[in-house]
Amino acid sequence: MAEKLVEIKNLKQHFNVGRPNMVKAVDGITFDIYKGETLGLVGESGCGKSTTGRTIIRLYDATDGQVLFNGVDVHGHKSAKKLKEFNRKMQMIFQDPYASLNPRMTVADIIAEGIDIHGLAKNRKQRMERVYDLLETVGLNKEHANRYPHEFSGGQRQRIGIARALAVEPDFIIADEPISALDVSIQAQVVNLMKKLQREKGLTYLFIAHDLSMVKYISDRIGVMYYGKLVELAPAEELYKNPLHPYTQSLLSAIPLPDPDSERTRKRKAYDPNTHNYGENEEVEMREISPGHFVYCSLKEFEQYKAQYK
Amino acid sequence: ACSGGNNANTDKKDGKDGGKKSDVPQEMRVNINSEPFSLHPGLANDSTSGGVLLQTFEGLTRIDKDGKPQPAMAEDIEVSDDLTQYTFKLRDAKWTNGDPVKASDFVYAWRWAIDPANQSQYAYQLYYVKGGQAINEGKAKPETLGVEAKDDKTLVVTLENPTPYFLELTAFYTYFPVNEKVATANDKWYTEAGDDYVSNGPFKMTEWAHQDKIVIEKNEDYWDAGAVSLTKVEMYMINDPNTELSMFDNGELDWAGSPFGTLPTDALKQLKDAGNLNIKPIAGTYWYKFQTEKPPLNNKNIRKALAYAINRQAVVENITQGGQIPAMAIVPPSMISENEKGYFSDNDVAKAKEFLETGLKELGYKDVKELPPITLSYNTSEAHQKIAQAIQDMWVKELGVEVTLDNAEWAVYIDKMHKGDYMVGRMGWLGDFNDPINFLEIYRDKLGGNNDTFWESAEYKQLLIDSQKEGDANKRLEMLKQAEAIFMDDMPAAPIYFYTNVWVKSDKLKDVVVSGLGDVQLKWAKFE
Amino acid sequence: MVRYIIRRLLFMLLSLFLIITATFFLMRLAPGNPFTSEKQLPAEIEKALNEHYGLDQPWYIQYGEYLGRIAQWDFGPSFKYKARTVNDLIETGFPVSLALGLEAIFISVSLGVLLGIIAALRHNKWQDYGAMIFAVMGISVPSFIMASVLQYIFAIKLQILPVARWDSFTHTILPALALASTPMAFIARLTRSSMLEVMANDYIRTAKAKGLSERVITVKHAIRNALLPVVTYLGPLSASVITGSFVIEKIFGIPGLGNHFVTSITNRDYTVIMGVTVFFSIILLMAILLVDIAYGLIDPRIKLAGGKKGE
Amino acid sequence: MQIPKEKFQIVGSRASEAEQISKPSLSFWKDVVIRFRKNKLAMFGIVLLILLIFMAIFGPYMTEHDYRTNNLMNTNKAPSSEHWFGTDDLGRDVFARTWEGARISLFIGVAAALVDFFIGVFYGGLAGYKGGRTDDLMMRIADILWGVPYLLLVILLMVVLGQGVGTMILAMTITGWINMSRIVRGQVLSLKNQEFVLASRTLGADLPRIMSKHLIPNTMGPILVTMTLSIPSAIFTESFLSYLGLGLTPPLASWGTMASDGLPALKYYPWRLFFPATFICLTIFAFNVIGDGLRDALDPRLRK
Amino acid sequence: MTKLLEVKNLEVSFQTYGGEVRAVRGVSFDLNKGETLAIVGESGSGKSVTAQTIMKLIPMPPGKIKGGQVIFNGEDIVPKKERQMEKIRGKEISMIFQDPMTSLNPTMKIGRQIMEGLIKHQNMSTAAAKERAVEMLRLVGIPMPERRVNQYPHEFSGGMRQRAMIAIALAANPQLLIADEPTTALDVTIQAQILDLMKDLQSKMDTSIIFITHDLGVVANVADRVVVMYAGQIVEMGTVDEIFYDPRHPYTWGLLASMPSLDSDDKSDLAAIPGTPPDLTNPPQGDAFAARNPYAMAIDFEEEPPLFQISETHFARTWLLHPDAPKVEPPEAVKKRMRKLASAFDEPKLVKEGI
Ligand SMILES: Nc1ncnc2c1ncn2[C@@H]1O[C@H](COP(=O)(O)OP(=O)(O)OP(=O)(O)O)[C@@H](O)[C@H]1O
Ligand SMILES: Nc1ncnc2c1ncn2[C@@H]1O[C@H](COP(=O)(O)OP(=O)(O)OP(=O)(O)O)[C@@H](O)[C@H]1O
Ligand SMILES: [Mg+2]
Ligand SMILES: [Mg+2]
Repeated sequence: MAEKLVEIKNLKQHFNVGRPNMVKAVDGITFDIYKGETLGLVGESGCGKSTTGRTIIRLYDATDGQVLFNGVDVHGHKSAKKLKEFNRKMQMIFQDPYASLNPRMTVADIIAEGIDIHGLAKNRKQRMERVYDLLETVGLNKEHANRYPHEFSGGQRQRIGIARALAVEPDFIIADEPISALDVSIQAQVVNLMKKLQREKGLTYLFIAHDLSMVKYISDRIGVMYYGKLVELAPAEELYKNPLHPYTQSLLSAIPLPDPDSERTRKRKAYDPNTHNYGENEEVEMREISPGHFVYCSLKEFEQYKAQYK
Repeated sequence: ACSGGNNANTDKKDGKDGGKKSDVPQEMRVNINSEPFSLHPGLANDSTSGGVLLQTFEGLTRIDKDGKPQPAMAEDIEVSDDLTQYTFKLRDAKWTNGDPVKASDFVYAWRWAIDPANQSQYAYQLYYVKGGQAINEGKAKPETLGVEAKDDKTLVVTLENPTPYFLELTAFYTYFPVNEKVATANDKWYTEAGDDYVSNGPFKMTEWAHQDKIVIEKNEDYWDAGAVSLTKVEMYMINDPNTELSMFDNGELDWAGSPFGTLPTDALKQLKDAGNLNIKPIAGTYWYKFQTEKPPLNNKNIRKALAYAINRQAVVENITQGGQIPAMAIVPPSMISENEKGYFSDNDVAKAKEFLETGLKELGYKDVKELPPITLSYNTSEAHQKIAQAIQDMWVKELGVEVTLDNAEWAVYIDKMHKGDYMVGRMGWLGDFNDPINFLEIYRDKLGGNNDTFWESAEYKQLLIDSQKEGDANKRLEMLKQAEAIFMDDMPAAPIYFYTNVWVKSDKLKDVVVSGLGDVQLKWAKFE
Repeated sequence: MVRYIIRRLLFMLLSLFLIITATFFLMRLAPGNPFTSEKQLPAEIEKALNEHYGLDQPWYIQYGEYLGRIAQWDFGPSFKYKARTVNDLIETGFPVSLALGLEAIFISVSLGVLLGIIAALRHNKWQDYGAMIFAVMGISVPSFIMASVLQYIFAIKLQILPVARWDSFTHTILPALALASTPMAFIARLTRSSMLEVMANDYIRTAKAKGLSERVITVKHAIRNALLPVVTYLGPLSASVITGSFVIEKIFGIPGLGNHFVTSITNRDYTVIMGVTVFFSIILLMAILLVDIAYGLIDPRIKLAGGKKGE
Repeated sequence: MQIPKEKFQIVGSRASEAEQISKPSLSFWKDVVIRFRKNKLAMFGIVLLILLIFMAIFGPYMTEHDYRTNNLMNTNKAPSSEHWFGTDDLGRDVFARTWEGARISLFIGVAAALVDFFIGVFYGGLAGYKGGRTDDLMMRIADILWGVPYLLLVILLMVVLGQGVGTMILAMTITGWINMSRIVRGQVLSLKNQEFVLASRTLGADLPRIMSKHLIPNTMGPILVTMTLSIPSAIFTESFLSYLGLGLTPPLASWGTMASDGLPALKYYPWRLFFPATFICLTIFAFNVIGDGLRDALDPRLRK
Repeated sequence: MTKLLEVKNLEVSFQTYGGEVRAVRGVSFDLNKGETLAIVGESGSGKSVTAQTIMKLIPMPPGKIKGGQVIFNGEDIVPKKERQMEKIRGKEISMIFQDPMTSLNPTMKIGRQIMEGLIKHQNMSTAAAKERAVEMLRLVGIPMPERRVNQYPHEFSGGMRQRAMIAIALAANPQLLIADEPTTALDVTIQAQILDLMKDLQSKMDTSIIFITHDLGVVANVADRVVVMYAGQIVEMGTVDEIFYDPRHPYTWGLLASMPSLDSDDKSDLAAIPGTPPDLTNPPQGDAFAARNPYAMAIDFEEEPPLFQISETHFARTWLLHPDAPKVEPPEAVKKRMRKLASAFDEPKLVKEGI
């Protein structure tokens, strides 16, 4: 595969360290993201997907571990200039289209914020031209520039959020459930737009969601998280065809399909984390079952999965 | 010295009266504004405490209805020829706990008060007694004070100088006796009502609810108990003149206003018009002090211009409204009767302008506009503020000087005055005893004391010192008048008015004695 | 819970210490001293007085001694009221202020909550406007004017209540009303807006969907949740109300504690200033702590160990 | 129903039209204004306030009497055609004084509210944004300021700076800002984790920018409401301080000083209390209903 | 089959600052006993308003029922007073709300919240009600219900809270259960559990259910019949098979086409519905969907389409079913699933009156 853009090494993010209500939101995950690909990240609510994304982009300081971006440790950055540089390269799209746009700013100002911060426009005119360009890129038009977020529908807002991220011409975008809050009919608009942009600008995505069907559609590879840990990582097709980890299997079996016939016959698999029954000294880690297909398992399970693997 | 006979007569008469009107409840309610700071005669230093102590204690003398000192605890008083030694013969009187009042109780009380260790703030009242000041300044032992109990009933007092008004002083609370036995046994005897709160006056304190009220009841053991009609007096502590008057109007008080409490100024006009207001001049002067070292007030003509330009009549009629008397002199007319007219005429704008012209010339100013602005200071209080505003207006209007007002919170104000950090500042003086010296003394020394004006005159000072040694009352008075004339010519302070006490009282209440010094006595009071 | 309270108490001690320190120095910086009077004291007496009260010592000794005494809950003697200790002053004044304060709190809370609820339930109807205009009036009239006006109407004109003093129950009515008027208005408004907010909540709709009547919904579901902000406001309020109000106590001649907050300062009665400040701060901090605990009781979501919700 | 055939020609979607926003553009504040205008009580408050301000500006010129000239021969006169609001105890015209006082009271109120605003927003914003220990510490400091006797602070201020309007405003704000900072802090605490703030952070925005562009504009609602309420509280505090004699230097008058001067005269010369007190109440009333109106107009729940 | 509920020509509006929002514009449908009717449609299409109107729970003001009838058990609910409604709510009709996080009173124990309705409607004693509450919690699969009844909502996870909501709704054994997006806030595994649970309970108690969602997968899972709403109107209605295998309305097509299929590897663009839903303050002239409809005809921009009947149970509101309209091919993704259903008429029939 292509070269690595982001390497996440044993990343940990614990909240409220040292207090009784400590949460290990992300507990030692390791994976790479290649240039130009879309990596999907799925898992149930609260398993640490958002935290992972936010820690990668330095909204949180990692408790432990490394994030290498283009080979440079993001969390090691010290100088403000370097940080700013990094902020240009990596961007984020948020989940809630209503909360992610400042209600008191015009769309133009929202989109141009990155341009202003990084001084990407020489004058007002150039700035507005950039804004109009971006609006067009995401399928909106000039007239929308001077309006306020509350005048837009969810899908339109999400596109404005994308335009904002694109304004600084990033290489890598973390999309944290960009479509979960949208209507079915609007979801497709946003997903199509993201794919189009990837094609045109060679973007790399980390796509976070809990809806497997959409993730499978957009992603090249998918990682499955469970309670702060990455439990399976595989190419999209592969994961769907050959889910190995019992949690992945359970997740896949739970997705209702828009097809009454198949729904009538569907059997759901429950996941019980106790089935693993890991021994005390058992080393549980990501192991490669087939090329590019990793599962979090003990050695014993590894053998088992291998046998299972068709 | 007076004999006790007269008194015996009066009390018999009063006793009869009391007996006749026994169906009228003899219970009085009065407001004393605030918690007395202390009900220890030696520690008290405010009129509220004094107002209570005068009813519960009795000194060697007591000021009678006519304002003259009469023997009280003393039955008989002898004065030596050089006027410096007084021998008091005590009558048979009892403390409220039954102990006899002994000469040694006076000795004890005076020595206690003069002893700096006891921090009596009014100890200086005892400086007239030989050695008083030295003891109080820590230079001698309290035992050396010029007071001696020859026996249980004989008290001999030696004075520093002849003091013509000494018998008035002995009616003052700092000179009251204290029951030695009780006080030595319990040094907190004076803090609560109770068995240990032992007094010797017409009333005894039966309840002291701090911050709320004090109840005094007739002392049946009082030597002159027959003269006392009131059986009980409740003294409330409500620090709001309006509330006080409202309670009086509602029949919840029998007396409102001075000297116990205060009447709201805004009510005075109505009360006067309705004929309910009682007004009694008292020995006190309200004046504006000049800081005589601050230009332009270092010029006496400027000072006089300011003093002459004040329309005092307008102030007392429209602002203070309590029947105060415009003051064109320092010493109240009760001490120097000519002072009712004073040294100049009120509101003499023409003269004032002349003085101003002279003053400006002397200071080298061409026009009044060049005169540095004058700051008029006063401590925060409605009345002071009004007067200051009125006088500011007069000075601006009549003289064209620029005047700014400056009010300050009391403690800050006093601090500024004593430091000389002011230009014109309001002050007042209420006489401690009935003698002009009490007023003139203030300005004797440039520093220290209560001068504040930084004014000093050698001549003035000498006159005062000489007057101390002058045995002839008339000559002495002349010397004091001379001194006052010097003062008025230099005008380090501009008198505004002489104080009065104003009050309303229940129609049935009779014979409450308010002295010219503003003290009040309920001994003879009664309801009819 | 216990650990939480202990932690809070320790925090309180620290705060108290800082308040004491700040007050101590501020008070010494203010011009004048307890013995300032029109008739200037002889220097010797002033010296003796200073010596007696330890004012001649260097400030750090005074400060240290003072801290030591406070630690033993001994505030020392009053400078002005001879032979009365600050502890005395507080002991006699506080019960009165407390009684008056509790009465006022009772009036303001019960009336305020009632008005607020009525206004919220009849949102945008005349009851709402009426209650809110009434409340705004309560806020608009300063308490010293309110006190005088009440006194004028009920005691002087109508003669149905005593003018002043602190004696029987009838004496307490006017001051309690005067004291209660502003907080009552605040509480009414607070209750109204928080009721409106609560009534718009999904769980009220749930309750309606259960077929509960409006009365039951109001009483069982809305009020409790709506009272949370009121409880927060109640902390500082009750602290200042039960430690007395200068204006009300002055106008009605009530022997409470509030008087000392002002007069001690104008008198420069150092020990009283410190005493009432410490006392007030303790009450205030305690009230805030109590409110936080009460909050935890009313709102089960709040775990005292973990700080406040949603933050 | 007969429909011509050509109407059944497929013309396809008009997607661009579907993106059109038909409503006129409404900024947040325009929306607030519109909704505010519909609140009758609040509009009444505005009208009242404008009237009061108008009178504060022009009132003193409407009569030939000025606010400071004494006339000791004409004290405590009831309202008449000569003196519309009567005269006070120094014979000054209460009408002139009332509007002169309005200037000062309103000025003190507004100035104090502004100072509160700046300090409170800065302090509260910082505490809320920094969070954690910084926040704890900053809030404890505010608590302590709360505990130190206010009067003592005021007296010291008066001594150090002398009396005057400036000192007065300072005195109002010593503790006045605490409330504002608490409110701002609370808002910032919940806003700072909002996604639009996070978005700005990922774009590399620094603290001043986040504060000024994101946090403060979105706290403006509660801030405004608090400000409308802190104006009356400043007018109050001023009158309380006047009551204690720590207020303005006469003959300058504020409603507060006039009311406390007039209070003892309630029974005898009621107009001396009535006019200033009424206008205090009206002002506070106006600000309160305006505050309420703003609160409603700003309420996100009532907006779509 | 007996009709439990009949909604006829329902019109509901909200008076807002921006003008009158016509949230529901002439909606008619019916519901049989024991049946599950799913209502789908995009956000703001009036699903919740319709559902809440059935219980008269819309806030009035600003809401107002401008016309139509809601006949429940033969009685029209619209003119009923609040007092009368109290007897129906929570007893005959229950409702589960979308957001389990906010729909439970945070300061009241779960047990009490279940008991309230029981005590009110079934005159149960506190003890009996409590017992029943425990039972209900057990029924909806909450472990250790004896302990859980005494807990507060915040001590429950999202899924458990939603179950508690269901327990509240079902405690009264209602004839009609309205579930307004009961699983939208939950993740798929929990959603699946909840759906199973509801179906299970329905079979036990023979409840009728109105299930609101915009997730077609969920619809396929639970529904017997489906109503598709758009801009306050019903645009298509039919049995679940008819909607999924023989949809007729272009909006339904759009919905079905915009979902990627899990089974296919097709990575070409999704068939998104362009644009955004119309503003209900002034609904567009003609077909509200026209502007976003790739198959829109000229008439769509002028005349509101009438209702056509495709089978006994299948209705659609689109000009495409007009005899004069050209035959169009649905999008690829829909075409793939299309089947010829036996029940369909040969020709769509024009329905004069609304159903
Ligand atoms: N700032 C924080 N402080 C404390 N705990 C946090 C914080 N942020 C997240 N958590 C906890 O960390 C865990 C993981 O949260 P996260 O938001 O990453 O989950 P998620 O997978 O994104 O869930 P969702 O699908 O609901 O968005 C949760 O238990 C959450 O409660
Ligand atoms: N209280 C209200 N005031 C004003 N308008 C309202 C109110 N409630 C609903 N509406 C409007 O009515 C329309 C229909 O809303 P409804 O809640 O029924 O949509 P929905 O189909 O349930 O959407 P969702 O899937 O988002 O829940 C929307 O345009 C909405 O804005
Ligand atoms: Mg998330
Ligand atoms: Mg809905």
